[in-house]
Amino acid sequence: MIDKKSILIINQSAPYGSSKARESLDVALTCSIFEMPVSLLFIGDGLYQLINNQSPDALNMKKHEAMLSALPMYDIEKIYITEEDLESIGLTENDLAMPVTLIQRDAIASLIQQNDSVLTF
Amino acid sequence: MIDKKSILIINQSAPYGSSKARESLDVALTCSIFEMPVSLLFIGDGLYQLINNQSPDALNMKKHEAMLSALPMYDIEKIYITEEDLESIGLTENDLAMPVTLIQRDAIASLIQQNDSVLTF
Amino acid sequence: MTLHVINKTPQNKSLYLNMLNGLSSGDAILLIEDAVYSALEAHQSLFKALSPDDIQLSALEADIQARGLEDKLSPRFSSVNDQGFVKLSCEHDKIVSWY
Amino acid sequence: MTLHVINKTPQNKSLYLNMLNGLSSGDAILLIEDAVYSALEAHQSLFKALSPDDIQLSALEADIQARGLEDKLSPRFSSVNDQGFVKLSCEHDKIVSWY
Amino acid sequence: MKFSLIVHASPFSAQTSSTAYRYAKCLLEEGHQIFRIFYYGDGVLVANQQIAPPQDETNLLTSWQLLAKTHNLDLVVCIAAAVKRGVLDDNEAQRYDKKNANLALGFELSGLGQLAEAIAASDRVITFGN
Amino acid sequence: MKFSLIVHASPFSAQTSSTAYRYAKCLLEEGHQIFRIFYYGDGVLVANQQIAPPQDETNLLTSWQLLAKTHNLDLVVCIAAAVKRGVLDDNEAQRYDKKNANLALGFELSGLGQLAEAIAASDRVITFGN
Repeated sequence: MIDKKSILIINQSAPYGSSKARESLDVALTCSIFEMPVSLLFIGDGLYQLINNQSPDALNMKKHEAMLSALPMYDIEKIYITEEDLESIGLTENDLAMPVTLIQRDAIASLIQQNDSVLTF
Repeated sequence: MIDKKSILIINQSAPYGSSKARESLDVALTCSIFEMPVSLLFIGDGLYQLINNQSPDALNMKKHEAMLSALPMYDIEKIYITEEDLESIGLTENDLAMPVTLIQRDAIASLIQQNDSVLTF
Repeated sequence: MTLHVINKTPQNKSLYLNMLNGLSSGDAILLIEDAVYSALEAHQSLFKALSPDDIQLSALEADIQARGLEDKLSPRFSSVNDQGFVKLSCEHDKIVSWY
Repeated sequence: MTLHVINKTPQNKSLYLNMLNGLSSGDAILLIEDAVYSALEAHQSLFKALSPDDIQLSALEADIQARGLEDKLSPRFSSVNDQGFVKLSCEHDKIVSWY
Repeated sequence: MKFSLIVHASPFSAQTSSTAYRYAKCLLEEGHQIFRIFYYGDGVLVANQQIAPPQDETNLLTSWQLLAKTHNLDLVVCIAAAVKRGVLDDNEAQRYDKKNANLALGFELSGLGQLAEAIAASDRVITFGN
Repeated sequence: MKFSLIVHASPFSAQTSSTAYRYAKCLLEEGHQIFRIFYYGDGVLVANQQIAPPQDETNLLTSWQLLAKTHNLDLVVCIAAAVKRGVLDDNEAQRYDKKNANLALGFELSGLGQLAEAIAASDRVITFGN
């Protein structure tokens, strides 16, 4: 039996340009399948992963936005972004592909404290 | 016969942390052996390559500073850094491993113009 | 005249600063891959010193579409397809990649 | 209490900003690899908001020596060897890597 | 204490993989236990037995192998990342119709579940990424 | 016009190698000539014939091979970078005492001189780096 340690995954990478966004998602889904509670935080360039209307056909790549929308089906529902980051790229919640929880930047520290283990991508 | 096109190599990477500094040097030496005039510009993090008293024994890596000092033997003598970059890291020419030509940042554009081909690392 | 091609997000301020220092009148900037995020209105302060008559600004269509930015770009940037990338490469006598 | 390990140069401001936002009282920061350049006096504004009693600042010895920074570090940073890195890892109940 | 390491960087273009090795070695010297080392992303490339570094450079592959042998370490290479990058054991070489396996001795291909298990079973998890 | 490309990024962890391929393809469609494509740093990893990408992902290796075959392209892989990364032709496999060569068909190992020559011989040189 696997101990139910809670995991926070911090996403700081934009989609498509690097493979980090994909690799992070694969780890999140796996941990969730192993019944470990997973929270996802998207900060900095990581926020770009959530922008809607992605259409990567010409790149021959999978639609990252669609893969993220599958998260609730894997019982991953704690998805955080910061108000400051959203404002800094001039977008609103309407520009995002899925519902997220908005937090203030200074709440990041408590997210880290609350979880047993923290991974970054 | 190889055309004597002049090459500017722009170095923006710190040594040791990535292999870019090494790869750049290998290209510079090769182009010089093929009698192409080579100029080197170290900007941003690239300036760190020139700091003296490097001692990478514990990392089991070659001393980057020493490899750079070999450049004049390969007839590579046009080595540029910007005054602004040097000042921004709080160091002086005395902290550098080799003599360089100090330019102003706004002279970078003419360096690019003057050379036939530009590579970046 | 030089074509400057950049592929990193606007977060990499020093990379953008170095590129901007390397510009001459008549040069062009092309944003590709993760650099297309720099064409968002919110990041236009990066390019504020540039006069539009002087420096042509464009971004690669396939990368814009992939990232969902089609309707979100600053009007200063024109969208070019792969053929446009090739055309820009021919029109300028050298290409500098900032990565 | 968390050990924050960072390995990129101070040029990566957003990475440092994200790390700083993740700090709680009692946490420690360890600079490794190219991050040791952040211990230069000229870059101390990065850490100006931190109280030394609150957040322990250190940098990895092998990386400092490799890069010729031994005599150029801000006194705010203590140099730790590999054993010190392991010790810090034990003393904190989790480790977050910023890269 | 019981540690697990995640190595997530190309061993050829970043220092990170080598830092991870030094850390692992020091952990063991200090009397700690390593539950597992998990190679992910371009980190898996260190397990390609075809690697032939120049004589005057460190061979990270043989360093890891020696450390693993001496201390009976569990070196797990993410199978999805490895297959995509052309690092194959006998099974995968056969499955993908490649002539030869090239996974180095001492390493094992397995799934991300091994990473989840390592997180669950270890007192400390540290990522060496780039 | 005569172009040369330098591909300097891991084909697995960055988009760059795939952008380079799209660009090369478009160059040829537009009637331009490619003098050489030079793979350097982690860019050489695309020439490992062991690569087995998932069925639903693009296989960059076979894409390059097909393009090279159709247009008779000169795909040169930096030999020093390749040997260090475990991408070996028959000669190098023998020299370093490895059982098998794994350089993919259509690619050739050679020195940095080929890069210098490409710069000299081409109207435009473009780097795809990461």
